[in-house]
Formats: sequence, C-alpha cells, structure tokens
Amino acid sequence: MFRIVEVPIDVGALVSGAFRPDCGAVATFVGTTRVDEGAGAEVEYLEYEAYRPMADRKLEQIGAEIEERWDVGHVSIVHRLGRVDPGEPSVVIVVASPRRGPAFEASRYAIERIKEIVPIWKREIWSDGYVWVGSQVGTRSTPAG
Amino acid sequence: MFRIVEVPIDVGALVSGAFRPDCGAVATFVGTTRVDEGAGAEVEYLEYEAYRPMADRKLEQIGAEIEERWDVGHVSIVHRLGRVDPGEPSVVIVVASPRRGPAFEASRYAIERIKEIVPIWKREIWSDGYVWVGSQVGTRSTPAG
Amino acid sequence: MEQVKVLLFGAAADQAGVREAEFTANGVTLDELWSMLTLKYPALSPMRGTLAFAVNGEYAKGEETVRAGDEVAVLPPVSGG
Amino acid sequence: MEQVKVLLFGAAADQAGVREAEFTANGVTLDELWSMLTLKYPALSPMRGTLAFAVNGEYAKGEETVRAGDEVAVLPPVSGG
Repeated sequence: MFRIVEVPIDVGALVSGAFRPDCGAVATFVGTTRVDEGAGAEVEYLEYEAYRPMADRKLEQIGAEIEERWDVGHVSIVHRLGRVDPGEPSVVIVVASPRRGPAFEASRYAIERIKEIVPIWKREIWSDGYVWVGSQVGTRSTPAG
Repeated sequence: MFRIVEVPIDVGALVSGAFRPDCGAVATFVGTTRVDEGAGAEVEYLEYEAYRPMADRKLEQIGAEIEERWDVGHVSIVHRLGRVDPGEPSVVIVVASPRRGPAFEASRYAIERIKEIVPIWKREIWSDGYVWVGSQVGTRSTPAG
Repeated sequence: MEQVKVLLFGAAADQAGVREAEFTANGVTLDELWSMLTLKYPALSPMRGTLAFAVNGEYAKGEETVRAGDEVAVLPPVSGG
Repeated sequence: MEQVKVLLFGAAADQAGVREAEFTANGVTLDELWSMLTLKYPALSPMRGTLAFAVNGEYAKGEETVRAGDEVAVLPPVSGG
C-alpha cells in the first residue's frame, strides 16, 4: 500500500496491518519533524509538497524494487504533505518478511530511495524565515543556520 | 522503557510514545509468530517463558548498551510471555534518534542482543507436539520438521 | 495546440516566482526548453546544476525531445522523508 | 540454612521433569553442583554442552563458587524474540 496523504498518519494501524502468519519480522521506519536550532532561531514546522501523480508512482516503484530484491510479505509506504509539526510523522515505512534480515534491509532501502527518487520537497519553517531543504533557497538571512 | 508482559502489546502506543521533537527517525522492530510448516504438521502458536527478574534486567542492560553506542533519544523494548498466536507480536523494539542511521543500527542491535543474552525461551506448539526452539527438545516425533 | 506545460516545484518555483508556465514549442530538447525558461525567469539560471527534469512524469535528460502537449516538470533536489 | 536453590527453564526443566530443586551445599563450584544435579536427574546429562548458568541472576562459569542461599539457574540456549 503506497499512499500520499494530507492528514496525520495512523502509524499503529499501518504497523498492525503488516502482521501476517507467514512473516516473523516487521521492520518500521518513521521519519518525524526534528527541531533544529541555530543562530538564535529554531524550526517551527516542516511543510511538504509533491509532484503528483509522479510521486505516487515512484513510491510504487520502490515497493516493486523491494519485492524484486527481498523475500517480503508486505510493504507499506505512506508520506504526508503539508504542514508537519515537531515530533509528528512525515513518512512511515512498514516491511514484513519471514525473517528479520530482509525486513531491516528493505525498510532502510525504502527511506534511502525515497530521498533519491520521489519528487517530494520540504521547507523548514523557522522563526525567522524558511529554507528549502537540499536547495538552501529561502527567506532566512542565515540559511545555513 | 523495558518491560516483560503477559498480555498483547499495544504496538501503536509504543511507537507513538517514541516521537520527540529532537529526533527525526524512529526505527521499530516487531517479532511476530510465524507459522512454519513441515512433515504434514504446522505451528499452531508459540509459548514463551522467562527467568525473571534476570530477563527484565538484561533488557535494561541492552538499553544501556545502546545508549553507550549510539546517539538515541528513546529506547523501548517490550517482550511478551505465554501463548502468542500466529501473526501476533512477541517482541517490540522502538528506537528514536536524531538521525536514521543510529535508529536502524540500534534497533537491529537490540533484537540480536535479545537473542543472545535475555533468558527467555520459546516452544513451538505444533499440531503434533511441541519443540523447544534452540534445544530441539520436545514431544514431536519429527522435531526437525 | 503547440503548447508545452512546465511545472515548477520547491525552490525552483520560489526562484521563478511561478509554479506553472506555458511555452510554444514542439520537438525541442529539454536543454532548449530550459533556455526559453531562463529567458523568461532569469533567477532560475543559477540553479541549473542542482535541477532534474521530468517529461510526462518520468525523469528525463537534457537531450530528450519535448513535444507539444507534453508536461515538463522542473525538479529541485528531492527532500522527502 | 545450607540450601542452594536451583531453577530449571525450558528444555532443561522438561528433561529433568522439575522446574526447581534444592541441594545442601555451600562453597561448591557450579561444576560440582552440576554433578549433584545430574545424579538426581540423569536425563539432564546430555544437555551439558548447550547450557549456561546464572548465579543470583547473573551469568556464571562452571568454576564459580556457589554458597548457601544462592539461587542457581540452569539456562538452555535462549530463544526470545
């Protein structure tokens, strides 16, 4: 199940939804908004945007890549758009596999691939302006902060 | 939070409980009962027992080892005892870290260490008898099944 | 119709000041389209080295040909997760 | 009291047919206690190579001394997770 949503992600339901009698291991990765601090300011929240439906298809592509490479029984990836407050999940990846090695490897692979190929962008909204992560373009006077 | 319980584990609450504004990554591992099949029989459920309070202390020791080795903001390990049906969680590990590398590594480390040092044992209850995992002692006529 | 639709995202939309533009073009390369784009939005120029492009929702190189009716996307370094 | 309490778990409890035993001993090694245990429960003998021991809740080697009042645990290969 691969989905881009604009509402909070129900992490518990996603994890439980991966439990299967033919799998002994479920590895989950949750990316959450971290409050960085620097130059007398701090990150207030993140704001995500996506190029859809390309982003949806790229999530599905990652799922297909995982199923080619590892013995997995279930893969879910849900990414949130819009404002994500500190400590809230922006992305949830759940992989179930008969054995733990593939579950760990595939969940790690998924987040690395998301950061490589899925057209989603985040801005850090600081108390003194914003900055596009990765581009270092924005309105902060000290964007390196 | 390190706990050994005899009731179903609320995985969603454990994961959400790890979200913190100073951490950007939460890696979770859930071990679930897998139904093996062999020799015309199948695993009906697992049954876990522990040497307590030594097992509780060893879970805490693993948490301390993780905090020595990695920059983590939160570590929870909950292990269930008694009967665990197919697809149900027997162990849940949740690690939050500022960055994803340490979160993945520490959650993997935790499950490997549990399988090394925590005095907990499981029996596979098959349709034709049981077998203690790791000892291959039991009542099945074909315990290798 | 001879129009190519260009979508801009993230920092690229910021620099251009628009999220969408249309160009009259057919059979040009992405690189040629980029020249048309920067003529109209010069602030985009310095970003070239960091950008990727998609044609009709799939990544494409600068030498790829764009036809009328195509949707081209200007993609800054992705930062999901 | 001069008693050492021995707890058996998993496959070891199965083989011995008991989960708990008491021995009159003080200042013996774990190896010596093991001899007393297998004299009483001979079915345990073949498991020796797979077992670990704990004294008062911490892993201990065969040469470790056991005193009256100690709790000794006979631990088959752990299989949690």
